Formats: sequence, structure tokens, C-alpha cells
Amino acid sequence: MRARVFVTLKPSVFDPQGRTIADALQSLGYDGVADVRQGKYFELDLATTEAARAKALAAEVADKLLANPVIETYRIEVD
Amino acid sequence: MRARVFVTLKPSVFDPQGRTIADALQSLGYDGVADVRQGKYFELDLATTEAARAKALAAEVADKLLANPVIETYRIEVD
Amino acid sequence: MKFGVVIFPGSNCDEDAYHAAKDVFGQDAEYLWHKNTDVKGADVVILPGGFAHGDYLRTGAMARFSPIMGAVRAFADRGGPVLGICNGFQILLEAGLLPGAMLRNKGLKYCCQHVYLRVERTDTPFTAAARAGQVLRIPIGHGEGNYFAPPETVEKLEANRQVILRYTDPQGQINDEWNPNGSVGAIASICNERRNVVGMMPHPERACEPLLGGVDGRLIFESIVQTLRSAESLALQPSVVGRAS
Amino acid sequence: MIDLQVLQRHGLTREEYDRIVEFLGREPNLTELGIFSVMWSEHCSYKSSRVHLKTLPTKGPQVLQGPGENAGAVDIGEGLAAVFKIESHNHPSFIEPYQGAATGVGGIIRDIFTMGARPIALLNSLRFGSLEAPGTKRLLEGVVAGIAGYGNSIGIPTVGGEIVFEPSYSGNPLVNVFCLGIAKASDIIKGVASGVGNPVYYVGAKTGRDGIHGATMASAEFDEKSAEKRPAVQVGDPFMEKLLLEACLEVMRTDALVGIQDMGAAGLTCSTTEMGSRGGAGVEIDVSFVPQRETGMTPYEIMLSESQERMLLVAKRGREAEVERIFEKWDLHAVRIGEVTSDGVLRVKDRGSVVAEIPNRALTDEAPLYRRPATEPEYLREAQRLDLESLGDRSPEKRPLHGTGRVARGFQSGGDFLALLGSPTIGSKRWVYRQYDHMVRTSTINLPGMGAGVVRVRGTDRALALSVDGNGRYCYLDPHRGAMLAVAEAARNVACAGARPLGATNCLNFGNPERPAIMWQFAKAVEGIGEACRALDVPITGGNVSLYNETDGHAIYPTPVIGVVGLLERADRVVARRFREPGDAIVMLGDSRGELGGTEYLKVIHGLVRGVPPALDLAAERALQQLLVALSEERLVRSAHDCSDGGIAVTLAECCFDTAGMGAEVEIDRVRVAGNDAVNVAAALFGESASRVVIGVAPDDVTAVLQRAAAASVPAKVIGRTGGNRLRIAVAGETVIEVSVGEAERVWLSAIEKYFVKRVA
Ligand SMILES: Nc1ncnc2c1ncn2[C@@H]1O[C@H](COP(=O)(O)OP(=O)(O)O)[C@@H](O)[C@H]1O
Ligand SMILES: [Mg+2]
Repeated sequence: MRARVFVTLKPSVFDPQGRTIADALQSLGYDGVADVRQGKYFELDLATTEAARAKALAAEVADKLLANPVIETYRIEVD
Repeated sequence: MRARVFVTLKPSVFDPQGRTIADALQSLGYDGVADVRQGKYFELDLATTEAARAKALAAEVADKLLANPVIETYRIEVD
Repeated sequence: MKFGVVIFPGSNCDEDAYHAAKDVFGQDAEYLWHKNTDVKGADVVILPGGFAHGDYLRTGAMARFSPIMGAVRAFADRGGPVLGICNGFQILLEAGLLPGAMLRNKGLKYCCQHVYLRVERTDTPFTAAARAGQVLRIPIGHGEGNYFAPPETVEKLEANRQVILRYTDPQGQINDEWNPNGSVGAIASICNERRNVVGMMPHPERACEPLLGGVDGRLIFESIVQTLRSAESLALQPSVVGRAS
Repeated sequence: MIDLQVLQRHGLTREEYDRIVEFLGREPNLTELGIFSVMWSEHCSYKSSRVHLKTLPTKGPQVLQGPGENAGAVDIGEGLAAVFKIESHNHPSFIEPYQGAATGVGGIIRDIFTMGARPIALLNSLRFGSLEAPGTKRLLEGVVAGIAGYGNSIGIPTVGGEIVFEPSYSGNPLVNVFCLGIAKASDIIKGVASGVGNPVYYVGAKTGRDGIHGATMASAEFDEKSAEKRPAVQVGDPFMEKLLLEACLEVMRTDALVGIQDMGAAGLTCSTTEMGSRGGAGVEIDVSFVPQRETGMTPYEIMLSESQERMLLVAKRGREAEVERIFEKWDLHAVRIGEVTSDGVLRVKDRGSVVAEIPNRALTDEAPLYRRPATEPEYLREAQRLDLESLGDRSPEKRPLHGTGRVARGFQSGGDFLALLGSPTIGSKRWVYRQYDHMVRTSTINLPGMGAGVVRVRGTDRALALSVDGNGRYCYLDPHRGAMLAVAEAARNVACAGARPLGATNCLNFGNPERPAIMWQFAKAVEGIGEACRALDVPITGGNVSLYNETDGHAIYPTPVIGVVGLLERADRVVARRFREPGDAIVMLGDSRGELGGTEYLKVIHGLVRGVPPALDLAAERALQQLLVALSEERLVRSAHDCSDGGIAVTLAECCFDTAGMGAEVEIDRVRVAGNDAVNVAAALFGESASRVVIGVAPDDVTAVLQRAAAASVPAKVIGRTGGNRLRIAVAGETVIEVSVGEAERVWLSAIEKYFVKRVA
């Protein structure tokens, strides 16, 4: 199965990359883009075929390695 | 509206970052993780309330700034 | 006394730290391979700069799982002095030996240059030889040195006087223009509550010899040498400065 | 099966194909054709350039390794060798700036450590179009970030380089990277396969379908169709390279190794063939043992893949376990893929059955060799004409030949001076080198921006000074002289640091050699390099040729880039660019002749690329360089800065920068190059006569310096004194420039930075 993990900075943490992109877009004339936040995206190929198992495994991996709880949160999707 | 843009390396392009994470997980005993691909994830806050408009705008921005068409592809979700 | 310098795969300032300890300050020094599970009797452990495990995911994220980190933690728990420089600081944060996290530099670019640092605290084994308020000129070289911690944590750091160095202008005044990476509170270095574990983004080992254009980094090494020496001569117990073995 | 179309796709001509058939005595299969195509590509075979390169001086008592190996080497005393080389990654960097530049750095580092040397310094030489032009900023940002991203993570300091912005490079930027390493002279390792039955190992990243046909791509002009070749982009993995570097150096410390080579352009094909050929042996491999990243790869793909961070090595039989153990320590797996044979044939098998069989000789020594026709370009005569009298005239028919479109501004020494300081080619490169870790390894004793980069050699009192230089504009106007000037400037920069030039490497960036005008530029430039290297005693120990640098038929300026390495026996004698003490005497070494042809001044102020570049007297140049080294050894000089782009005015300003605003009062001589006196003043200030250096001398040492100079027949004259916080320059008694150093320095510092101001606060 494939699990997808999205890691983003917590809302309270300033995101210099997202901010820079938003500024760049504004200077390019994209006023319609109010804000940008940048995060990381992981696709995990998992050996299991059970969605629940996959989700649990992905969460464990995210807790342990993929996200830093001091600054980041994550979300998981399984398909 | 919010658009979410996922940028990943094209399948043919080597992803040393994902590879290194996969190796690390393996050495931590996560044999169930066969492979990892790493990408970028963007959340765009858009002024529009129309899904089609949002999607088009996000695609334009992705083409222009968020993805490097030479080695990356992207996918967009709107909600 | 003996310096232990950890080598992670991807460390690249290991030789520099070793050279400073051994050749510049005439101390014993030994490399500690990341797969080791002990610190080989070191009196002080340095986690050097570099890109441990490539740092592709997050700086320091993978290094904290290395077997040596268990030994470093145990050493620190016994009161042993640990210094994390640059990537070493990032690893200490990821390992939870110090609070907070690193974000990308505010300018989003890697930044290699000399900076000015004000010594905030001299009650750590790595700043004992400095004067409070003294301004040091030492190089940095990093892309992710933008120190961040939640407000409560920062308050606690300040209250406990755990901020050791801050980025300032040449006169020692805090000024956004002279904060090279956007760190909260212009924080360049912190210690743990017990004050024996110190992380710093600047590279003192790059400023120990006149030929390299500055010697302000010597203070950091002189501090630890002096601290360990007086600990030895007073035969102090591990509560102040721990002996590893 | 093999028709003309297939040949074309492989970049082979009908005649070349016939040659292949003749060698093999049969038709090649497709795998074999692929192997021939990459080995006979311009990139690997040097088929257009070899006849010229052979004329370069490559010998000298100091040379330990000349061209032909992965890198050259010179003796630096105490049993040590400096191993160095330069490489281009122009095309890949244009397609994908970050990865192109990053993998370029990766490649040159492998060339150095393959020789058994620990890499200790990097330089880069970059050319872009005007920063005003669309796309340049993005290219510059990507290339610089790529060089930084790779070099920084491996922990090799980037200690210098150069960057030039010229419209000529807008469709074809140049990214040349130089690496230097240190080895024990007795332990230099070669890329040889020998000893029948010795195992051949593959180690490093797995093989994917990356860059198949990369080598042939680098040998074809860009056109609109090149977009289709884009999947040829490779992604660098500096972490893997760091592991390879450490593991290989550790293996080399045993004596279990016979030879080693990295898999660069043309991957497995090139490494197996070249190693066999150098060792007078054959190599037989089975591609099914090659670690693969993708499924279903054919032998053709495996042989031609250009996946990065891979090494091929030959170990001594019986020592396998030792070699494998060291790689395991670094979490790498060395895989045995074949062995050395006696028959001089490259034999490729797939699960036991032979899929290609070609004599090495056919791929290397017998590769085609062309003496392509060369004729003087048509533009040349006209471009060399420079009418100084009409410089101020801005009537439409006097429009510049290759103007930048700027309106000429007339003659205002002060304004012109600031305009030059603020031009990106002259201005500070801090924005760039701040992104490079230039202090890792705690050995950099002249930081970037201080002239030649200088690194000490750990464990000794010695240091090495390094510089890369080239001036495409000069070469466009006179390739022979321009190339000589590049050699002279690189060696002079090294001598300014107090180092004696020992050897050189060169990267020859030119257009399509099938055009006689380009070939003429190439031949003349190589002649010039040879002449200058002979006269200055800096043999060429290696280099790289990059041809077909053109887009839609527009070639770049011919751009030979020269890297010179010099030795300081005492590191503490190192000399840098900036003035040291107020009250010091400022001494000008060399003659100013007010030469304006091809100068930055003509280009920036008048929008002209015209005239002939400055003359070069190689004997005078050599005397100057020897004097500089002697002065530094005797500690008679406190600062030294080469007079190049922007002439003496810019040089003096640069000597004042990074000194916390120390100024200088200077008086220079008048020159007479035109009837118009304004032109004469400009020529005195901004002319770029070669073989000149501005030095700072303690007052007590002035007499000694002038004596030494006289004895060496080097013109020397006290032209002023340091002090105050203003720079004042008078020409023949009349003050023509007077600025606060602080103001001038701000202009200079922001020359590139101003294009990137919008940043998160
Ligand atoms: N791409 C670069 N990378 C690192 N350093 C650079 C680069 N370009 C220029 N520099 C540094 O800036 C200084 C000025 O460069 P340049 O104008 O070419 O000097 P010079 O005229 O002495 O050859 C040198 O010290 C050089 O090393
Ligand atoms: Mg130069």
C-alpha cells in the first residue's frame, strides 16, 4: 500500500520559504494568492495491504522521523 | 479557497533524499517500508471562491514558481 | 584531558575540531565513530559540524538515532560536558538534549561569514574563560541556523539564563541587521538546564589560529580546558563536570 | 537495423561508421554502436581538439602527472603532491542550473580523490548573460546554490573563482569547476586496470537511466529540440559522494588497490575502456551484476548510463575481503562485476552471454582525429578597429558594434569610476561566495574576495594559492593574445599572494568546431596558452574541452579559463589584496600604457566591444611574478593586488575595501593615446595594460622594494600613500577622482546584491 504523509510547519511557526514564495507571487502580480505555506510530502511504499496497519505504520514513522513535533505537524492519507 | 499543490520528482528522476530516508528507516528496523519518495507540499490561500478558478490559478503558480518542469511534476487539490 | 570528537557519516568539521583540540591546544583527542556505543573515556565530547546522514530530511534528524548518541546522552546525564557545533547543535536539538528546533535561515540561503557574538553567560564549561558582555568575532556556515522555540520555551530559557551567545553588532548591541539567520531572540547558543550541554551555531574551531584571520574561538576551547583542569585538580565530583569513566 | 537515422541519433557520421565496421570486421550491434558513439563523441575522444592540445607544454621537473589521467599533479615538497583539474558542466547547468552545477562539482571532486588525493579546495569560473536580461537571475541563483549545495555538504571549501556577465553567454552560460587535492607523491593512484584475473568492483549509487546520451548531448549544439533531451538531467547525491570519498581514501591507504576511476561522462563504458587501455589489459564485466535502480534495463542502457556517484575499481586478487570490509564500514556495498583480462578487449556480458566485444584500442587510441579547417573569422578585422578620437561621439552611425544599448555617458571620471565599481563583473562577489562554505577544513588563509584563494597544507608550513581566470572579450578580439593574458593573469594572481606558480589546468569553452571561424579561435587560443605557459614555466597538467557552446547558431565568446596553482613555502608569508596600515607607500609595479582595447571601461561606459586587448611581454610578466614572490618571502610587501578589469582606478579602490574605510592619495602619470585629453585621462585610469600590480609597502621598506624591482628590471614607482577615509586619484597633478571609500564600497558591494534585494527581512 501507499501512504502519503504531509508535514507542515505549525501555524505558530513562521515559514520563511512560504513567505518568500508569497512575496514573489505578489510581485509577479498574483494578488489572488493571499498566503503560501510550504511543507514536505512523502510517499511511502508499504509492504502491508491493510489500510489500518498502513496508517499506523506511517504514523509511527512520521512521529519518529519525518516530522519534528517542536515545529511541525503531519497528516496521513492511505490509498 | 485553499489549493494544495504536491510537487514530486518525475518517476524517472533519482530521488536521493527519499532513498536516504528509506535506508534510514530500514536500519531502524522498519522493514515494512519498501521505498520512500520525497516531495514538496504547498498550501495556497486563494482569494477566489470558485473551485475551477482556484485550480487554474494554482496550476499557473505551480508552473511558474513551485515546480521545476525539468525534473518535477505536480498535482493539485482544491477544497 | 581527552576530547572525543564524534564522526557521523556526513560530518565534515570533525577533522577541524580534532585539529583544534590536539594541535592548537595540545590536548588528547580521539574520534568516536557513530556506531560506537561508548565515548572511550573522553572528558568532553564534541559533536562537530557537517551534514550528518546528508541532512536531506531535516538537519540532525537521522543522526540522533546513531548508537553513539545513547552514549553521549548517558555521558551528559552524568554531567559530562558536551558541545554541539553547528550540525552538532542541530543534532542535540533533534535528540532532545537541548530544547527548540532549527528553521531555514531567514534569507533562505546558506550563509558563510564572520558574525559578532555577545557572551551572555560564563557559567558553562565552554564559556567560563570569557567575560559576560564580551563581543566575539567568529565565523558561521549554515543554511538552517534560524533558532526557534515556542514562546514558553524561550521564556524559560531566558529565565533560567540558558542563552549563552547572541548575535549582535560589533558593539554588542542586538540589531536585526546583524542577526544572520533570523533566530528568535538573536540566539546563537544555548545550554541545557544542568548547563553541561551546549549547542552553538558559530564555529569556534575556525577561529583559533591567527593565520585564519581571528582567534576569538579560542575562548571556547580555553574555557573547557580550564574547567576540566580545575575539576581535575579539585577532584570534583561528576555533579560539576563529569568524568566519563 | 543500423540506418542513417540511427547513426544520426548517435552522433556518428557515415565515415565513422565505416571505420567501426572496419575495426570490428563486422557490423556492430546496437550496444556496441552505443559504446562507440559515446567513446567517439567530442566529449570523450577530443577528436577536434586533440591535434592542438598536443602542442601544449606538459613537462617540468615539478610535474608528477601530466594530462591523460583523471587529474594532473605537481610536486609541492615534503613528499606531497597537489592534484588538480578543472571541468565544465555548461550544458547541464543551462538545462537545470542547480543539479547541473551540483553534479559538475561532484564530478570534479571524484576526479581528484580517484588519484588518491584528499580534496581540499574548490574554485568556480562562471559566465552568464547580463543580469538585466530575463532568466539570468534564476540561472545564477540555481548555479550558485547547486555549487554550494554540493561542495558545502561534502565539506570542501570553495575558496575562490570568478564571474563575468556578458550578453554573449545569455544563451549558453559557462560553469567551470576546479578542484585541488593533496596526496602523498609516492601514493598517487592511477586509473589503470592490470593484473589478469584481478577483480573489478563497482561501488556507489545504483545505475538508473540517467543521462543516457549525456556525453553525446554535450557534443551537440542546443536547438529547440534539446528540450526533448531533458530527462537527461541527473540529480546529485552529495551524501553518497562523501561516503565514497572517505571509503575510497581509506581503501587507498591499504595497498589492496590496483586502480580506480569514477564513472563520469559515458559511465561504465568510459571507465572500463580507459582503465583497460591505460593498463594495457582488457576488462570483462557482466552487466547483470551491476546494481540497478530501475527494472528492465538493457545492457545498452547500463553501459551508457551516467548516473552520478559511482566508482569502478580494480583490486588485487586475494584482497577482496579487505576492500569489501572498508566499504561496508561506510555502509557502501562494493559489488564485483568482472575481472581484468589479458586480451585488451572490452567484453560485456549479460548473464553470461557476450553482448559487446570491442578492442579498447578501437575506442581510445584509434578514435577519429580531425584537423578541422580553421579560418580567421570575418568579424575580427572590423572589431579590432578602435577609433579613440571619436569615443565621445554619440552619433547614430557610430553605434557600438556589439553595444549593450546603453547611452554613452561622456567623460566624467568620478561617475565612470562608480559605474565601473557597480558593474556586476567588477563589483564584489560576496553575494556568491557567502553561499559557499569557504572556511571548512580550517585551512583557508586568503578568503574569497582577497585575490587568489590560499589554503595551507596541514601538517606542513606550506600553503597553496589558486586562481582561475579568463577573459572572453579579450579572446573574442584576439584569441591568441587573450589566452596568453588569461594564463598571465591567473599566474599573476597566484604570485600576488606570494606563491610561486607551479602548474596550470585549462578549460577551453568554445563554439561549434565544425565552423572554421570557431576552429580558428580554438587553435589560436591553444597556441597562446602554450606560449604563455612555456614562458612563465607553468606546465599544463590537464584540463577539459567544452565545444558546441552555442544556441541557435550564436557562439559564446571563445573562453579559455586557466587555473593556476602556486606554492608558498611559508604559509605565514601570504599576501592579500587589501591595504594594511595607514601611512604605507603605494607602489605601482609595471608600466601603464593606457590600453583601452577590449576593456571593461569601453564596454560599460561606451557600450563597445572593440580594439585589440592589451599587449603582453611574457619576459616582463615573468620578472614581475618572480619579484612578487621574492618580496613576500622577504616580508617587504604588505598587500598586493593585480591590476585587471577596470584598470588602476578600480584596483586602487579594491585595495581600500574591507579595511574599514581606509583611503589613499595617489597620483598617476598621464598617458597619450589620443588627441582628446578626456580620452587620455580615461585611458590612464581605466586602461588595462597587463603585468601591473599595486602593492602596499611599509615606509621603511620602500627603498628595499625599489631596489629589488630595479634589480629585476621591473618598473616600480611610488604613486601615493594610504590613509584618511577618501580615495583621491590625480592624473598628472589634477585630481580626477575623489570619493569617500565608504560610498565607493557600498556601490561595489551592491553590484550583484542589488538584483536580489527582495528577501524576507
Ligand atoms: N564564483 C566565485 N566564487 C568564489 N569566489 C569568487 C567568485 N567570483 C569571484 N570570487 C572572488 O572575488 C574576488 C574577485 O574576483 P576577480 O574580480 O576575478 O579578481 P581578480 O581581478 O583578482 O582576478 C576573488 O578573490 C575571487 O576569488
Ligand atoms: Mg580575475
